[in-house]
Amino acid sequence: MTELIFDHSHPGRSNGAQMLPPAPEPDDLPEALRRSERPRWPEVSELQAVRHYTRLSQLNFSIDTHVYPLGSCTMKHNPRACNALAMLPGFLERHPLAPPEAGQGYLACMYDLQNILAEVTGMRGVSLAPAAGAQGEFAGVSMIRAYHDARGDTERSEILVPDAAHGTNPASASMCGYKARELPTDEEGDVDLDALRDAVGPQTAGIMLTNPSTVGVFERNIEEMATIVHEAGGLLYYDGANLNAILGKVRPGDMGFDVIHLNLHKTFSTPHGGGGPGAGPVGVRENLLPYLPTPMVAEEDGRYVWRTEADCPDTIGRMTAFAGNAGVLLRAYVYIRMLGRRGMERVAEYATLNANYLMTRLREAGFEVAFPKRRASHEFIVTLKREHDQYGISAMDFAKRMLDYGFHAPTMYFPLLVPECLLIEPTETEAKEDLDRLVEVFTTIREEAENNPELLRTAPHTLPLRRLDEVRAARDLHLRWSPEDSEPATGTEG
Amino acid sequence: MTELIFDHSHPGRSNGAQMLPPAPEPDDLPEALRRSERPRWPEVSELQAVRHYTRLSQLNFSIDTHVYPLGSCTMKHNPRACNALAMLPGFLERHPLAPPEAGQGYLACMYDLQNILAEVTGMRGVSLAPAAGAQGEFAGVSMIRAYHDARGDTERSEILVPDAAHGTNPASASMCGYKARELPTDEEGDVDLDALRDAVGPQTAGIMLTNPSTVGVFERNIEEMATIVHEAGGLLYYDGANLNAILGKVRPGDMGFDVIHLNLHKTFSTPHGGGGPGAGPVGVRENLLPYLPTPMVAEEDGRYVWRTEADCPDTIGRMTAFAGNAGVLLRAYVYIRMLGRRGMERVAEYATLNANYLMTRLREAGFEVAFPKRRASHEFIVTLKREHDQYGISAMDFAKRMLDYGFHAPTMYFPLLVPECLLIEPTETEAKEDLDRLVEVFTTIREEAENNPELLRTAPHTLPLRRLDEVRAARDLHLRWSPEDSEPATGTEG
Amino acid sequence: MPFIPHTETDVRSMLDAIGVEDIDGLFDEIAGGLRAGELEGVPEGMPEMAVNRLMERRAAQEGRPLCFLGAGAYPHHIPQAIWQLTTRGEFYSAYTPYQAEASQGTLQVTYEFQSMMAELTGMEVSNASLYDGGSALAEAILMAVRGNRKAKSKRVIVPRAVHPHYRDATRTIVRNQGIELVEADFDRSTGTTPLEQLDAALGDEAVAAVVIPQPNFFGRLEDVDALTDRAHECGAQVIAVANPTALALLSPPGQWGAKGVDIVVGEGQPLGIPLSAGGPYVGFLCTRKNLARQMPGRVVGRTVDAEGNTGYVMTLRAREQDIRRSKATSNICTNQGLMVTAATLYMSIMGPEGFERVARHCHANARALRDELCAIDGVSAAFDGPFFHEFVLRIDGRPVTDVLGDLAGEDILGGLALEPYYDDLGDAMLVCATELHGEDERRAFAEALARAVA
Amino acid sequence: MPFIPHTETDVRSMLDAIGVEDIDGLFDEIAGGLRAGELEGVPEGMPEMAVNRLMERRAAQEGRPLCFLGAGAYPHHIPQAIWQLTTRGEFYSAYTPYQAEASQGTLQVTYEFQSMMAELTGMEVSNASLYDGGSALAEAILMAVRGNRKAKSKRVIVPRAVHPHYRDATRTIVRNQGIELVEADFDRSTGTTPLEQLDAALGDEAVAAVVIPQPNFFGRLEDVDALTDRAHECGAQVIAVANPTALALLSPPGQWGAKGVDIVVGEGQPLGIPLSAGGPYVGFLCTRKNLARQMPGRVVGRTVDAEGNTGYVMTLRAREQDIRRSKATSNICTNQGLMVTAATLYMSIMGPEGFERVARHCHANARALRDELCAIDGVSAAFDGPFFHEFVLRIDGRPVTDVLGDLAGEDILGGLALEPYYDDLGDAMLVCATELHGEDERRAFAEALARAVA
Ligand SMILES: Cc1ncc(COP(=O)(O)O)c(C=O)c1O
Ligand SMILES: Cc1ncc(COP(=O)(O)O)c(C=O)c1O
Repeated sequence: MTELIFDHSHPGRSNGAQMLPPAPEPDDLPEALRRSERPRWPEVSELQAVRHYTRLSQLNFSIDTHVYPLGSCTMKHNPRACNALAMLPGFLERHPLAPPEAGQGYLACMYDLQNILAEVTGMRGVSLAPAAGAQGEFAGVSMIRAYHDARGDTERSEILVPDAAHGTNPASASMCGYKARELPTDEEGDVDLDALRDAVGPQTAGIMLTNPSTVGVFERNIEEMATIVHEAGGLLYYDGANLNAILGKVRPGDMGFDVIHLNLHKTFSTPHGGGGPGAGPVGVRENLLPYLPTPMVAEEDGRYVWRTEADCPDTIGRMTAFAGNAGVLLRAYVYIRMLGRRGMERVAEYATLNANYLMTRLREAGFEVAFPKRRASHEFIVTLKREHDQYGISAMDFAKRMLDYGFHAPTMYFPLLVPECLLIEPTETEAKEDLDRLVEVFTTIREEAENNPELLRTAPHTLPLRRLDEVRAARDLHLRWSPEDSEPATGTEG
Repeated sequence: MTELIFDHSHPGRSNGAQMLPPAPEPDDLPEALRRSERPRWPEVSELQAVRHYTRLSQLNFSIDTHVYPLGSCTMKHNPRACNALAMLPGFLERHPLAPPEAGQGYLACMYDLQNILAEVTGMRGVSLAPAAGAQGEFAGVSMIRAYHDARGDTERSEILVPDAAHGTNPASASMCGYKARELPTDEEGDVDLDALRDAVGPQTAGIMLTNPSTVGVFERNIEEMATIVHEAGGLLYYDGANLNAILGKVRPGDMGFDVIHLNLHKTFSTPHGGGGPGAGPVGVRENLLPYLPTPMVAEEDGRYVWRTEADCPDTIGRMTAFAGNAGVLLRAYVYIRMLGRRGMERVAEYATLNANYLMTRLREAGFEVAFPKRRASHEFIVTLKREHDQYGISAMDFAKRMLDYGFHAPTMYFPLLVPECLLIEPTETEAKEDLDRLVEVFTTIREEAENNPELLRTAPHTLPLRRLDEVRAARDLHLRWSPEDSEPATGTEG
Repeated sequence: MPFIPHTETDVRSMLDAIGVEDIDGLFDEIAGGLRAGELEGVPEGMPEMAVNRLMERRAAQEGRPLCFLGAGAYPHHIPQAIWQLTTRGEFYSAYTPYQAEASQGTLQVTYEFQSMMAELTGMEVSNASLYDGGSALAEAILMAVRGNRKAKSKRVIVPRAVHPHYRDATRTIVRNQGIELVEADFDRSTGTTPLEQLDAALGDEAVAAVVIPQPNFFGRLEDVDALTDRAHECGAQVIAVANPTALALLSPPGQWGAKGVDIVVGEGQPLGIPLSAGGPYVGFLCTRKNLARQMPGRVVGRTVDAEGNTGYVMTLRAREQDIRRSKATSNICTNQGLMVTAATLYMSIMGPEGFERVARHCHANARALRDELCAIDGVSAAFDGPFFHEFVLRIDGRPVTDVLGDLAGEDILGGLALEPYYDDLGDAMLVCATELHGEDERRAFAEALARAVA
Repeated sequence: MPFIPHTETDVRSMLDAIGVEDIDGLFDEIAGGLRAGELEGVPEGMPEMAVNRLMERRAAQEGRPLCFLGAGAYPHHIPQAIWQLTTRGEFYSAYTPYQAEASQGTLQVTYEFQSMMAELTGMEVSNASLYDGGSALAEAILMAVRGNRKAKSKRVIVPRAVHPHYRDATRTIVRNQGIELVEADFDRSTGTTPLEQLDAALGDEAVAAVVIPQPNFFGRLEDVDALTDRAHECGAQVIAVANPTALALLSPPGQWGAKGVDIVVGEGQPLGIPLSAGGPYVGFLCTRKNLARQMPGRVVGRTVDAEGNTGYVMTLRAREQDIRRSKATSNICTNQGLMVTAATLYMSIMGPEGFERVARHCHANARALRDELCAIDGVSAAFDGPFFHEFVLRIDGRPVTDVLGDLAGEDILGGLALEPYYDDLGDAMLVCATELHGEDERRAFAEALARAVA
């Protein structure tokens, strides 16, 4: 059990090296507007802070320390050069409102990045503004709406979404004022085409698809689906979260998509940072160009300039105050320049190889995969329904036990349509021997499930904490420290 | 048990981002001089290397993660600013042979540092050349020799060294061609004055002293000792390893020392790095100025220039190929500029406060300190002789058990003259509450020694490894990996 | 092969296990016609060494100008410890803490962040971050409209003195949900939002929420107590948009007016995050405990493990998109985790007193700078009254953009021209000073400005 | 108080526990007359922010010239991962692994370093580092004299083609132990050490050791097999001084001549360590297993714990100063641990093939550069024969120092003037190229040099 930084705090302790000389009282500020008490932030020395956060960091599983096959999240190696080069002082100190003349270097990178992303996705234009995948989706659906609106086609009220879609898809549709209508998945993992035909109509604004889909297979009817939706007057949205599986192999634009977003923190290996920041650039076909979110970078007479609302009267507007997660974009750019054209295809090739190999080995080991007749994309689903029924253990129990063996668990219970499922994405940066180890661990845990299911139900056992009580956390809300928490005498339950 | 990086190696695996394009065969190099086989270095991916070394790092205790009261080593906080600012590209890319005109910034720092170190030690001149404490000692004793030689006083053959001295002292004396003659310590921790009087004579080249001494007390007779040695024609050498205790309070120059070295990796908080790099600048009085090791920095007409052998014909010469551990010197400089004049004195004050408080508390808790009538300097000695005799545990057992409680152990069995000793140096950067915890741990471990001494003898218990067999390591020498070690089938003992 | 560990032997044995001839065989479910050709627009890969050089060159093009630009992104001193720790692999390369037991580092840092932000804003709870200050305002508005069932209104008052980019982002984000954003004008002489303007905007209709900036976009301090109370009287929720550094000196929104505000949002960039061309930054959102279930985004809560030890987990998950899907409080998923780590370290390392000193220096330097610049002939302050660390200047005789151009020529970013944002304000510029702008920096600016306006 | 955590309450209660009035009371054993006054020569302390600024300014003064200086310190590409990992607190702020169980990180890294260095040099064992290449040569000489009991000699042959600074440092370090350093001259047309010169230096007396550089200071390759064999014939031990990058292409010293050398030392800086004005670098020393007990410095060995698990400890400690005191093999204690970590990471991350490519590029670029520069009128190569990545040029008509001055004016460090080191060599300069010096860099140099000699 680790102490909070507040537990190291003592009144009057300070960090002298950060203490500026005393400054005059701000006595020109009206008394009524002034703060009377300092925030009760921790008062600690630099060493205490360094030690506390260094030790805290060690409590995390991370790509840098563990195999992390978290499906849908593409937890691949984050090359250290990306971090170092995005943090060069020239970039870090650039003010977002600095005029282009003050420095062209950053804009040059962004301009290149827009073009490269357009090329690998087969789209006409790209905006780097959205701060993450969900914001990319929002921007994309907003553009669909703007497109229909501009044509006076204002009765469209629905966005179609496969039942297996990521939660951000329906949530983004809602935020754009659309109703999300679900489409069933057929037993081979494709979207049910008949259901799609039934669902489309004049109310259809568009469809959001992930391809390869969130069940880990390539949507084979994609061209037909595109025709159906387009014929109904709807547009196709591509959720790029799974682009890693087909990077450089198949371009969303060539599949018929009108608008896409990419997750640079997946496919382009920018760090996940314990939950962001990400970056969710959007790309569009010709017909949606006017609506791209601002700002963007353009080239004019050999110089790079910003394009803002003033230049793009039909834009859906800004997504954040400035130009998106610039530092993340720079990291992706560095990654792309190291990989290059051929390196991108290799990403898809080896991500797919790893997933199919692992799927094959796990099947051989007797695990049930959700879509056994299909190739895996860069990920695949194992269902533990049988183990659940036979041994009374859940996918969660299995996942927690994996932690004991030094593997981060796969994504659990997503997509919802497969019972007791684990969505497994090894990524291209893991070595074969580690996949082999993973198979061994799966096998061992299943033996444990058979012989001693309690071991799984009470896992993890080797980490600093045992299974955490999530129900209690939500029932008995403690969302912040308060001073009583640090007083040894009183309340363990403050 | 952690695998070696070699165990992750597979033939033909490579780290593509570091792979330059193929270059022509070096066919101009005579065949006989060319290498026929590549070194069997590991062939791993960047991720494998990052993961391996990240995980390895986590196996270390360090100041950033643990209280580290390792006596004589001054394991205090290494401010992160020192690291960051010494690694600014302008400094990192400076070539050691770049002419002064190419950049004055680095030289300016070194010039300042020379002067500041001279001021805090009370010496006339300082050279930053020695790479660590031991090299500083060597340089110092070499200067003593050069001084005597220059006066034609060539019969002096001995350097006096207290029996409690650090091993580097006699070893450095030997390297300078002197015999090291030991002086006993009296029961209050001072050097035995009568023995000193007996020992000095025409054969005495000088004396090496650490003050406060390695037994953790201030040598009270220092002025008298200086007189005795000086009257015999010898010079006084100050081992600055313990300067932390008196920084800004007492200056070696004022105590009568002729030549000193400092350990910047102790007193000036440059990192210990798992065993270096350090820096061991030397300072001298007027009479030894001509012998200082090269290079040094001088100011001429407002510009900084190097002084090398050409300018200093009597120098003892270079200590290393270039100008010492420049990056370490920069870190010390940053530290000094943050601390400033008053901050330096505070170092001594709070280091001494912490040591005396901890000593008091441990005595109250029933531990025996080696010199109970004395003030502690920045460190002090606990002897576990009683516990050894009563419970059959050793200082080593006690130390290993401390690791289980998350404290790095104090220095064990040094100085040798105190049986079953622990030399404890908390440093000024540890907080009172951590010293209090340390007292609790000491008390708990003594209870364990009483009730269950086996627990100590077999400690540590909570670390990834149990007690390591040092005898076997020395007997059965394995100083390097060889390919058989990584083949699963064969020899666990290659 | 950059970042791919496979040897030829590996590939061969993996393909054999799968039972395909070659890697291409793994793509056999994809219709041939869909397969992409050569990606001609993507350059060839380069070794890290060459990319280093490219990026070094591009970064060098940015130079390192003396920056008096603020307007929502502020140059501050960032203690060196912060990013050395934040970029540790265990923070940097972990993801959202779905497996709580294997993510206590991230979870506890986030819990500490929530605690410190709640303390700073004077609110009961905080979420775990939003993308940035601008999108956080939009989320706060959606939350207020959702939460304020009583008002049955979708009208929200947003003063013109709120950052224009925040208003843009908000428009983008709330536009399709039937929310009406009503402007409240500012006073031309004070640069603040007077009660009368709020009243004018409120009108007679019901209002869901009122936004109050502090300091406002012009750097000026609003009369937050009066505005808050008036909004509450009208049944509106109050959303504060606050600069965290300013809150070291200014009354926390939780204490504005009689009851305190309902939601506080803002940009966390000043808390140890570099300017970095506009991001990644970190939006924060704090609120009352009873509104916690309306919050967008992640929240971390304290709980216990099977043995009763304290630990941390993501909680109130039922609000979120992965569970509630189209009914979620927001679509946000990935947020700004690493920036939360940096900000938490900043707050810990500065401490309450160190932070207050920073704020005082910002304020003192800004006052001094305004006086020094206004001592130049032809330069005057546009607004009267107290400000935090930004102020608006007018320049006689030369267009602001020309003056800024001249300054840029001397490697000084002198401020932001306001005309593009407020065409009715006339020619003016917004200038900022922080703790970085001591005497030397201010003198350099004043001398260059004197030359530029001469 | 920078870096001191004590509150006033802490201090009070600590003083009470000790039983003194104030902190000054703790210094009461020190005679009053010894107490220092105000340290006037030490500047006042500054907050980190101000020190940042000072150091940024000083670093900026260094500029970032295009560097063709080598001469013992070489600009190379350093993969970004290396220092991001090396400066992790757990490596950076630990000390010598005295408590092995709590230091397996450092110990295992060191063991890996020893293994890789032994592989690179073709020797059986390596130590855990010495200060740098120069002092390592001195230690090797002391070790050879100690180890070569047969020879009963303290004469050591050191060719003049060994780095002059290494020879200086060696002189400093061995001077007081009765060791005689005998020079062997180089051939004026080839720049190498011919057998005849070795023979001349050997003379008829016994010799303890012969030093052989590869490449030598002039970048030239020595005939190492012949030199090694001749030295062995005379009963001398052979000490190689080798550049690690060159060893990617060149025969490892363990294979020189019939029996291989006895000791290899050198400078590890090219293995991922920045130039950094000359340090910290890392000296390496490899030898035969039967000489291991003669080695100076730390050594790490493999062992097992109480349960039979593999682990690592410092071993052969009885050689060292803390145990053997005045009889130790060396006085070295703190060595260059963190640089060992960096070098180990470099070797792991480059891998054998990546490293070989680096060496090939160094060599190819150096050849190309020599040809390009020698195509300039008045510029010629001083020596014939193969070289690795350095070569010596002569310039007609202008003193080398003037030419170098002109180049420096164009932000190019063109090389090292040799006259100060070899007054009998005449006016010449030593130039280096590495993998960093591709066409663009070489062209810039050639153009500037053409201007300078014109
Ligand atoms: C399939 C899919 N779509 C969308 C998203 C949302 O992306 P983000 O988390 O960047 O908002 C995710 C990521 O978690 C995803 O897996
Ligand atoms: C008292 C004393 N003298 C000298 C030294 C030697 O210093 P270094 O390890 O830097 O060579 C030490 C350090 O270990 C020491 O404690």
